[in-house]
Amino acid sequence: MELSKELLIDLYTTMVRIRRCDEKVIECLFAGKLITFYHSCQGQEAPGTALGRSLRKDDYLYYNHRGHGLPKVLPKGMSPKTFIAEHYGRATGAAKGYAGFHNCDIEIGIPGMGGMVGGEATLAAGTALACKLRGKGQVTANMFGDGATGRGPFHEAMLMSATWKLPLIWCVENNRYQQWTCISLTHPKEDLADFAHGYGIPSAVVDGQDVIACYEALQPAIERARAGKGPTLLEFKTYRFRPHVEGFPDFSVQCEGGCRPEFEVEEWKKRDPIKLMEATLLEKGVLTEADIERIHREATEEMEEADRFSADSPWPDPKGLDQALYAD
Amino acid sequence: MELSKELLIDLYTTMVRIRRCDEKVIECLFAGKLITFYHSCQGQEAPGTALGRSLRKDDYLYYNHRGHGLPKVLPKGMSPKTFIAEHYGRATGAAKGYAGFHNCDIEIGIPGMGGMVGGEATLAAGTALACKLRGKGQVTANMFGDGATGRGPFHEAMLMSATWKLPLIWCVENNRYQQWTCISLTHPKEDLADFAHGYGIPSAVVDGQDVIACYEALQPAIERARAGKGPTLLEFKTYRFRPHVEGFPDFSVQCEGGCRPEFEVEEWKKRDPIKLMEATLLEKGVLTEADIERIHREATEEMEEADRFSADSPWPDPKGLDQALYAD
Amino acid sequence: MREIKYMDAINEAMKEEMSRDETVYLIGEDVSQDIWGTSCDLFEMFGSERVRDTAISEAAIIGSAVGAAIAGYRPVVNTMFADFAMCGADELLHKAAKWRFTHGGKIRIPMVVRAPAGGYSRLGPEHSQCPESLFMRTPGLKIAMPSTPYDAKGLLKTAIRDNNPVIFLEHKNLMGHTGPVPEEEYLVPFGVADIKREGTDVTVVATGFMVSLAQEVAEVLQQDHDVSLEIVDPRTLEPLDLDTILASVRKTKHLVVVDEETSRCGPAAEIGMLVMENAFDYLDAPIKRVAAANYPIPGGYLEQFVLPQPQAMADAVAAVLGREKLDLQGKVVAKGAM
Amino acid sequence: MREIKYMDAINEAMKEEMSRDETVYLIGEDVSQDIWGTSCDLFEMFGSERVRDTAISEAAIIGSAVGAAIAGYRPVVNTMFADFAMCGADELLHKAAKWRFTHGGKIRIPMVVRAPAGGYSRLGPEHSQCPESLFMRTPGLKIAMPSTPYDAKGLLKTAIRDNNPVIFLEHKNLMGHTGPVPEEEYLVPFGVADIKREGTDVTVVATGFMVSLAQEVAEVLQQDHDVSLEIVDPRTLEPLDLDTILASVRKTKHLVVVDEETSRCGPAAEIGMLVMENAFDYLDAPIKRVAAANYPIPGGYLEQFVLPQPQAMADAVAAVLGREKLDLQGKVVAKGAM
Ligand SMILES: Cc1ncc(C[n+]2csc(CCOP(=O)(O)OP(=O)(O)O)c2C)c(N)n1
Ligand SMILES: Cc1ncc(C[n+]2csc(CCOP(=O)(O)OP(=O)(O)O)c2C)c(N)n1
Ligand SMILES: [Mg+2]
Ligand SMILES: [Mg+2]
Repeated sequence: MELSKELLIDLYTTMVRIRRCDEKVIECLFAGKLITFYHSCQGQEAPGTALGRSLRKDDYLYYNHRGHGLPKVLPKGMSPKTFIAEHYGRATGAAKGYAGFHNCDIEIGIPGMGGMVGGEATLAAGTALACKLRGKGQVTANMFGDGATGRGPFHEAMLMSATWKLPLIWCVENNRYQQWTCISLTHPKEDLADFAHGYGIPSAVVDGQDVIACYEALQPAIERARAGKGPTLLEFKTYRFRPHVEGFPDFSVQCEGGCRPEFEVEEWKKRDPIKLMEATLLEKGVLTEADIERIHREATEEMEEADRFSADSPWPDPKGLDQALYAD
Repeated sequence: MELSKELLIDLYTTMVRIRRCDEKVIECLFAGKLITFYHSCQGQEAPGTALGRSLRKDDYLYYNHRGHGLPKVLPKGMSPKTFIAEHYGRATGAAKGYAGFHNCDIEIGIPGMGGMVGGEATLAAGTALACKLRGKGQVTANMFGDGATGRGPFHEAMLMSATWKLPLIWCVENNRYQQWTCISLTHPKEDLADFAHGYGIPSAVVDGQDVIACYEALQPAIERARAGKGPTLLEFKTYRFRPHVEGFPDFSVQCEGGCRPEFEVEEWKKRDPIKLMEATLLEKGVLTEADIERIHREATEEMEEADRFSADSPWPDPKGLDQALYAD
Repeated sequence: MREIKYMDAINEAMKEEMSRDETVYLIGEDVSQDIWGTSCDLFEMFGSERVRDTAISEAAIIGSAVGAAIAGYRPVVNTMFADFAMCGADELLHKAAKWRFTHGGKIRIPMVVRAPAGGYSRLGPEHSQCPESLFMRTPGLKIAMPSTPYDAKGLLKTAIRDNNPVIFLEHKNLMGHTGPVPEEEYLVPFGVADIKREGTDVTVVATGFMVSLAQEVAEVLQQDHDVSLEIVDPRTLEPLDLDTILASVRKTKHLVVVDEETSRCGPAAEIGMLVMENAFDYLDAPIKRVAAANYPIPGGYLEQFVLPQPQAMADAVAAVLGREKLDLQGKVVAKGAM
Repeated sequence: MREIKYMDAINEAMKEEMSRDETVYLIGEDVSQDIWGTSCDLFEMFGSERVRDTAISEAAIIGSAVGAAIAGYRPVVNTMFADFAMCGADELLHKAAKWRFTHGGKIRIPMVVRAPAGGYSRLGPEHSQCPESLFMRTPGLKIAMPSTPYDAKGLLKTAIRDNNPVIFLEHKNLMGHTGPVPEEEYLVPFGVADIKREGTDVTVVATGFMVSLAQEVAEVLQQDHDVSLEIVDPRTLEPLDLDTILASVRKTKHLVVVDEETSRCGPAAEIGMLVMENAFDYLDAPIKRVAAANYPIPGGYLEQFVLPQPQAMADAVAAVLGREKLDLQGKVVAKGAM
């Protein structure tokens, strides 16, 4: 598969924007400006970018708590303004300030997030069913962490999607940790893609640091779904560069010296998805150092603007509570 | 594996007793003597018999609603008296008349049944954990229908058992139907044993009409569990000869002419586990026609006696409700 | 007016709404058949795309309904037994009930969960519940609880058209009850109580199967003891028509709340409390509740000692009126579906 | 007496009981660490066999605890957030609560589910609940809800020794609160309310975090308005010490029930109803409840409009006393854990 120059630049730029947005949110958090907490997605920009940029606007995308969806919803088209404003708890936020960290924009196929890890899987099956019934070639994707595969509803949803050949792309970002617990303590196998076997659906293990590899792995899965041939399970091997949640150290009494060995973190940081892509694009001559500098600068400015927008936005009005509770 | 003559006779006799007990319960039901309903297990005597006769008294066995556990609990040592008395709703019943169809005898390792299909799986994982922690070589078995594999908690429990190498034998009686819905409408694959792959545990598909095959398949799984090597998933292909629940025809508008095609039922009835074993034992010269006649007669008498016992037993006393609710 | 069965009224509502709106579909285990008799011809009429039999997977059934509703469909789930809904508790109580609110009201979740409820068939703790309080304590859900064929049809049609998740507690024991149902189309609005019987001495608030029991009890009390009960059926527990209840209490000065749900933290407690908060000075005696005793519902013979019985209703009426025992002499019996 | 933190009191109870009885083990996600700080040295002391980190699988965690309890162990589950327990609802509300009863009392299920509960940290509907009514409506469970380090330690030790499933609602916001806890071993019995403050004008029944808020409110009302509150903390909601509540109400003639749970069908409704049923004639005014408004708990800024606030308590006191507003002038603030 030969990706166009435009697409390569787009993937790279998107990842840079995600990184800058994530950094901005963390900066605001530590400045005491945000209403709740934050789970950084640094290091995990590639799979979501590849997914979000592969989907149509009228496709649906369910995300999880990592970056509060940032690496998926920004590529799908959500503006950093509404994303950051939600974290400020403002009425202009992606959940009108009702959530603080769940982000929703149904107009661009982002139905939102629940509070339970893995809880989106069954909803994704239903949304995929709606796509199928509607018959317009829409698909649904659900991207989640390795931890979510422990939950029963995920397996119920896999079964439903496989049986009914739903247009669904299951994407697991396996970063080897659920909070502070290593996957070796919770899962007997290395590859979560192996779960596909019981459901008789195709699967693949993908280098989650290589956005091109992610993109290439997604295309056949999405095509399969659009063609009515059913779901696929893709496993992206990836890693988070920062702690599970900002402000809490990544510590576990189970493991000597913290939950993740220093060398492991260092090894993975060498495979920063943005740096890897940068090197590829420079090598291919798709981008110059100057282009890169500009992309980073623009992303930084975009996030500063989003920050200002958020800080200037009003609080939600409690008079809206009833209308939020029940639709007319 | 060469099974001893005694064991062969025991397996055969046990299956006959199960069949007679099942028939007796149905007879009582239609005579209006029982307190609730009944899900006959005729045709499915072999897997439970092989399992129940393979376990130690201090092993644990979780069963499901099929025959309300009859083909598992009778081989494990429960008396038909308490089993039938429970169906009469009497104080002498296996749940003291509190349930009408759940049967419990913790002294012989039968913790009981819940009302949710597949709901025993997570309990079985915990009981297996207790076995492991206690370190006395006890194991836990859970036998359930194909329908139970649709439920998330089953998958959560599989994962737990595989990760912690729990002494657990997962036994699915795949009779191809959940209530009136054919497995082809609910599961993408023929073999439920394939679920084992995702959890990295051994599995096997077994002829569930051949009690010797069932027995032989169970031994390595039980040994593995006792040796601390972890769980196994065994799938027994079997069939129920009677409707899902007595009194309701096996009918589904989804399928022409009822939920199970006539010819399918007829084909399977040719493989009646009792008849198959009878032929084997006659051929091997282990039993004579006269032995067989005696075994059947004794089983019939045993169930008549159990029926009389049940009919003569008292109702439970409502004064016991508080004590049943909370233990001291 | 023609009389039809409660189950047939439900069937008619399903058929009319599925014909009217092709985004409506039915989903659940064996829903093409339905053990309670409400499906019969739906599969034939609408086929397997719109009458969807599933694996035993309540979480996926309910959760998928939420996901389809968000994407513009109007799923109707049938859980077979209300109890089984607990296997999709997170999906129902968190996702269905709260997803819209969590996202500031930016999406709609038009779905119905039909939950065949109720006891008296001696089926034990996990096949007999009438879990109203579970849903009442969960803002974001609406709750309909029809006591007659008329209400069943009209409320179900309203439920399917509602743009919010609705729990529809159809009572197993009422399935075979018959009652007048017009040929013409009609809807029963949510939040409008129905006075099922007018009376002067005691207000009895009752829902679902309890309404029919209360009506029989009222008949006997009137005939044998000259006591006049006013039976108020809220029909929906959320929204709740408190005004009609209060008006009746202001008239009779006495309140008994009858409910099949477990007493503790049940609808009877809530309704009793609301009346106290809003009409304390009108009450001539403390409110009495008649509900299931605080035990799981035992199977078999013992069930009768836990689920509310007709004589207990009469006893409560006697208590609020400060009268000696009002004996029904066994003239009213609570009968189950099996 | 020495003063220690609530979280350390919980830790001590765990350590003492795990040392005393080797059938006790701790299980849940990241329990070797515990985000609320109650675990610290447990893993070091007892190792991975007795401090068991699991996959994200609440159904398996809770269900396995039931199975292990039946087989003679005493599992202590920690759900991290009380909300997450709903992912194992069938396991908790059907299996743990009813399995013994269903089988005629032939088995015992000694297990504890520690459910860190409560809001005020603006974490939204699925990380803020205090789901007492869910458990109260489920006979078969016991429910402890400590409001002080002393109660936390004593109740947890009792919970672990109890032969029944106990829900232990440890409040996130209390984790850092300090209070006197004896060095010597002690137990706090279930079903014995504690009068946290004596008073004469109004009885305030409160649990968990609400106790500490009510105490602050009481202080201000005493100082600034000369109103005397008596604060009764039931400590366990099942069993419930109704006698102590009634005795206090008979004395003060006024009752406010303060509870963090959603108002509808909540503990405040149940306790209010029980008091009406048992002490109607002693009440000089209708009972008032202060509880969460009937919405999901919003995240962020809006949370304060849904969860009970100190001034609402003062308003309720004013209402039952028939007084004008009793203004706290913002002197009491409800602070979250984050
Ligand atoms: C049902 C449920 N259990 C536990 C949690 C608490 N929790 C939040 S994030 C998390 C770890 C998730 O791990 P994973 O799915 O691998 O995603 P990652 O954080 O690694 O990106 C946990 C346990 C939760 N939110 N929901
Ligand atoms: C959670 C749950 N959903 C649905 C039911 C209703 N139900 C009882 S038995 C049954 C079919 C079970 O099929 P299977 O597990 O294959 O066992 P079989 O009856 O074939 O032996 C169903 C759907 C239930 N008891 N629990
Ligand atoms: Mg992870
Ligand atoms: Mg089956």
